[in-house]
Amino acid sequence: MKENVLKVENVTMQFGGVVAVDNLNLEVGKGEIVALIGPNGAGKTTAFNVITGVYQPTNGAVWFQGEKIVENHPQGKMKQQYKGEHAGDYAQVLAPTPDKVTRLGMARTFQNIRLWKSQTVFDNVLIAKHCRATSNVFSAAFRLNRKEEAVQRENVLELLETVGLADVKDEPATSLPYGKQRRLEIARALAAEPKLLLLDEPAAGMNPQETEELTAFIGEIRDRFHLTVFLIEHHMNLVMNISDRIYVLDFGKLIAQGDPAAIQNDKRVIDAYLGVSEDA
Amino acid sequence: MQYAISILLSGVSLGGQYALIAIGYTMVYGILRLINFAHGDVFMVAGLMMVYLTASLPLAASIPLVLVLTVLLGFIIERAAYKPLREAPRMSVMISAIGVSYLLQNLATYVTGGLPKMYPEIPGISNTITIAGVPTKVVTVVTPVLVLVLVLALTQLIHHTKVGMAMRAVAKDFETAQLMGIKINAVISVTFIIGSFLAAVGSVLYFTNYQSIVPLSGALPGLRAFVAAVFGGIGSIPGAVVGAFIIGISESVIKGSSWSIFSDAFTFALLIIILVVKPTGLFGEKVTDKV
Amino acid sequence: MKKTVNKSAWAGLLCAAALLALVVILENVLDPNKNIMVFAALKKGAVYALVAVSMNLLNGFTGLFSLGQAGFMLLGAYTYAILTIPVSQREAVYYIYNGSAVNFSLPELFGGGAFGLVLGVVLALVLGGCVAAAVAWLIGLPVLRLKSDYLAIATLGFGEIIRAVFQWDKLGPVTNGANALKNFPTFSSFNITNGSGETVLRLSTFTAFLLAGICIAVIVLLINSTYGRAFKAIRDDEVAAEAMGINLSKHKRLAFVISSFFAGVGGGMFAMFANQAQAKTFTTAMTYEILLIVVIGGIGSVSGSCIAAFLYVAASEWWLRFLDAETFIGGFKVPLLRNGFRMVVFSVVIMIVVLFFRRGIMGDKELPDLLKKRRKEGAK
Amino acid sequence: MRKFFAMLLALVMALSLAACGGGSGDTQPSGGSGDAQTSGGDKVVKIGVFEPATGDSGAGGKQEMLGMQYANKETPSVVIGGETYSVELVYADNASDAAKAPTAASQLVSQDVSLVLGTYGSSCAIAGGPIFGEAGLAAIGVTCTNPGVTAGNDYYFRICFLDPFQGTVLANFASEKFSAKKAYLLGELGNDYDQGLLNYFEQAFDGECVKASFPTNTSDFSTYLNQAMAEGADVIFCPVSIAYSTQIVKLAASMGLETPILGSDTLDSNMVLEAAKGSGVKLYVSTFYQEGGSPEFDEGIKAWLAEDSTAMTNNGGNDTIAAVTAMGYDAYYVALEALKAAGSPDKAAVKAALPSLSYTGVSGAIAFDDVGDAIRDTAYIKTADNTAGAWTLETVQTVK
Repeated sequence: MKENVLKVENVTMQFGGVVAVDNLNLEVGKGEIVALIGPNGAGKTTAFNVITGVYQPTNGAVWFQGEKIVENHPQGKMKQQYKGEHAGDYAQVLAPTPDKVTRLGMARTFQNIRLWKSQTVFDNVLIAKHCRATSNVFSAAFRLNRKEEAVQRENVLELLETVGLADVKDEPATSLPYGKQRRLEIARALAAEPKLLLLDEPAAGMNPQETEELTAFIGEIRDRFHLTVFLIEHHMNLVMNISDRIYVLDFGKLIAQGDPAAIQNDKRVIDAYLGVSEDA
Repeated sequence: MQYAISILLSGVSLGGQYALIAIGYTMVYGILRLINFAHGDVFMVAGLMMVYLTASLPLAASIPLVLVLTVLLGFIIERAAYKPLREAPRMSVMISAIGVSYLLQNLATYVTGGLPKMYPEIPGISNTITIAGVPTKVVTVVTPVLVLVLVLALTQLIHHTKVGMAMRAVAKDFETAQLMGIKINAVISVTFIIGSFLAAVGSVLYFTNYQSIVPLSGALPGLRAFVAAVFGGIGSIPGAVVGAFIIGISESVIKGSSWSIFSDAFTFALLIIILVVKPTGLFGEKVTDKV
Repeated sequence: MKKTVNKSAWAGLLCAAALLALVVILENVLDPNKNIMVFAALKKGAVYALVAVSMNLLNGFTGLFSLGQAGFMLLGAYTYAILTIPVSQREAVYYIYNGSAVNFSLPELFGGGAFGLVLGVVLALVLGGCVAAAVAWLIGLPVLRLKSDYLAIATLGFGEIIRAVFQWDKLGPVTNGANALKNFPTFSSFNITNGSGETVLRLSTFTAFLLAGICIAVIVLLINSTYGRAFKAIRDDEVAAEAMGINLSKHKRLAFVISSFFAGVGGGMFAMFANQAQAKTFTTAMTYEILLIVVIGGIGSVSGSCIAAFLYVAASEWWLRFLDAETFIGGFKVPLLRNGFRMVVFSVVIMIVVLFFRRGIMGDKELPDLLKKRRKEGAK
Repeated sequence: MRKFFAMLLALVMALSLAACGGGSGDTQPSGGSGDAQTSGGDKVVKIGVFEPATGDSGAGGKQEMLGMQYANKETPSVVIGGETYSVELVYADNASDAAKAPTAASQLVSQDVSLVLGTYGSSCAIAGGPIFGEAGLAAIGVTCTNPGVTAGNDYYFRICFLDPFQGTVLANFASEKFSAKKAYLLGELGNDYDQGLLNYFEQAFDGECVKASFPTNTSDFSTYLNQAMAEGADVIFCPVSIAYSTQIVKLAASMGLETPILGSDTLDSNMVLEAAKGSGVKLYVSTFYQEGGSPEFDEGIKAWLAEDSTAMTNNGGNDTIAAVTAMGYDAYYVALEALKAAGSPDKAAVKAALPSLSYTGVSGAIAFDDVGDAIRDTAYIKTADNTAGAWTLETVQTVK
């Protein structure tokens, strides 16, 4: 395997008595497209939220580009309540806020599209550039950062052209059709100049044709921006088509991992999905 | 010693009166997530109505009439100023509440001509009695008892009736409750009716103690009662009552000390500390944001 | 693209200059006594416009519902007043405390005269803003973690606390306790007089407009900068903003501090308008007034706030005043008209706006947006 | 539609700017209550009434206006420079709010009044003062007792005594009458009137003072009164506005408080009297005028009050004459004197005539010193007769 970009190590996320993610271990290698799948409520989005700093895990650590960015161990009341493993392995508390994680080089999209509704397409992407801006508030207000601003605008325009949204750049973001909104959310994440792109159900609610387009699109941007992609998805076509490797979660636990072919034939995976009608 | 008792007495009675207002705040907030800024002014209007009604009617008729009219006022305010904004952002509703408060105050100024009005004496509770050597009004003793009775009745209503169940459901999850066929608007109206009723009762007790009413009379007790509601954990009725007594007594104690100018500042400082340390108040439920 | 931005910036500047020129001309051409209401309303409107825009920056553009504006205005007003009362007047102003603990006056430090006045006043206003900003920074540490209405009530509480502190007797030598601070330079101090004391050039309204205009321009620049965009992102979706690398606490604090800074400057200007500074003026009611202006103008619209500020001031204190007077038409006494009726009518108007014109005068659009659209439609 | 609305509003604004002069002249409030005797050809001289009709001081402001209105009814015209002018009172409500005072003052300036009377409540006077000063319009303070009103403002005069004087008078009275050694001082937080008086009282009082302040809009005074009792105060001094004083007195009455309550001119109101009626409260107030000082005036105004129900309501529903009403009455005549002396309704002439003016009104002789303050050395102290519900004169106190 190539050098890994993301490593999740013994992560357990427990809400009160409910264990949402149970001792999760996974790795995403540089340049890979890795999928995280599992039935509804398996803890996929929770895992994403732990990785991106939205939740602080109850126990475990997350490494990004060889650096430990998140770490925690059960504390306070949780000490008694804790049901997971490896409780004693971690001593440090590292809890970056999501914005910090993003600035480290990780950007995500959301399961339920979260665009900035009052902004235009262009501004949605431009705002994501803010985290890369170096100007302070004075130089920004008094336009001393003109150069930087101009470069940003140019980059955004380029980016919009790449993702095929340049023609609607001045439309309000919410006026776009659903598929384009998804695309815009990805473009916005790209504007934050990530190394690792996390996509939370990018094809949710899309028809087969849109899904196909999206599959091609993800591959395209991976190559163009030299990205690593980690995604959650229910559309098996998409997953099987583009993933290099797949992790399968059920009830918070990792039940299988491997390349698409292996996963497709894995007994546990089939069991986990049995009875759950997926539209794949 | 006498002094300490007198402070405690006035604190307890004040706390009881705040509690009656605070319940209105806390119930409305629990259901609509709205700080009903006009609630304190409804309380003031109830007092004014009493003044004007007793001028022409016997007391036995005017007290029930005041209760009914206040309830009606609360109901109308909700229908006119909050219901149209049900789908609007929370800020709009809050601003509407501020607007209603402004309107009620200005209306009161207009009607009274800006002159302070004297609350009528209510036989029985206006009389002076002596407790442990401290002269005080009967109302001081009646208040906490009445508050307890009303709160018990209210808890019974909320836990053992259909309306109460609907109210709890709406407070828990507005949308789902609606989907389950609960008539949201009816529930909200009931909430406002109960809140206004308690405010009216509170106003009778409060103004019997502090007899002069000006258009701004409701603002400060209203704000303090709201702080009490937050302090106790907004949405929780026992919380509001406990919070109100704590606020009432501490206010009374501070006013009796040499720091009296900071009595309001203290109330708010307490609020801020509570919000920062335990944002959900003493009895509030924890809410987590969903991403 | 770039060019049009420049062009509209120039157009805006030109409009502002024209407006200022108009104000100067009107103030000097019109009879100052007959039309004093116009200029009083304009001055107060300018001050309220600035404060409303500063509140809009927070409530409308960053989505933080704060009700502490009056408290920050108080800080600005007091700082301004304390720093600019002439030394010779201090004894009279602080008569209860036998003089002030602060024994200098900025305009005099700069050598008095017109130059000292301008520099001293501007510096005092800026310092007033800085004091407000510094306090906002401190308050923001605990309070900005709170959500929507909790934040509102906490900031409202802070306003009340600040007021109580400034009225505290023990601070009397600095704050003059409960007494008003007065005799400091006001807008009228900027009228130019000749040797015999006659006013030759009236610049008082111009000064108010210029100061408010500069501040509002800075706020607009900020709103249109990358930081302003980040604020709007926080308003629209906090979670998404954070996920896109916007540090929530830093940006919220930034917005809070900047808004408070301008509220402080606005407070100083309010003192200049009111000829005195007294803690009891800066009540919650004042915050509500400003909030209503923001709402009437449109949450998230700077030009809306400005227009609404002038309308609000003019309507509540000038146009509707006739409603307060008992009026006879012929022998017929017009019913309802008496003291207090003005405010009743006024609050009814406000309720109508809040309920039926929920988005206010401008919604979240700006004046140039509307003009542009009109032009576009015309072109079609 | 909304755009149209916005445009319309912008247009209205622009128009109002252009047509500014027109709007302000439209309002023609009549003097008094329906007694306008202005006949067509008469010349009119306007006197501005800068008083609060609403807000905390609304009650006091209204009583002060009553005096002016009655005087205006009594003497509706004045001969200035050989010509008869009818006098019109022009009102502007400053709402007891220093933030609204400047625009209210501007309103009067714009209506071309010859001089201004008022206001009840010193902070509004301080806020409005510079506006009058700038317009070259003289103002006569009727009952604003704060030294800051006239100090540093050449255009503000006043016909009442000042806070330092009043504070001293009451402190002396407390010592002399009750041999008080300990006083409990209660005032509204942030109200310069209250706090100023408390300070002067403290300075002049020979004994211990316990000071307390209550926040604005307080309606619960029981802790304060209890504190006063616990402290063993010999007197309670509470120079607070009418709204609060009625509550304090009412509460004291119901508590059966035996400690005497001292008040300033604000407490000299029949609403306070009403609150004390039938109780054992010992209430003493210092004031400008005591009923009976001028029987003719008393009778006249009582008859007027009986006739005019609005005026009666504004007086608190009975016909006890407040000192501020007498002061308002005197202020009106001082204004007429000033107009006569000036020989013209021109405001500059009126201003020039004021400093040397002297007039003897129902409240005593009035003349101005160089600051513009009234030269007075007498205050009336009266006490509430709680069975009759009337004020009786206790003593006349002078300070050198």
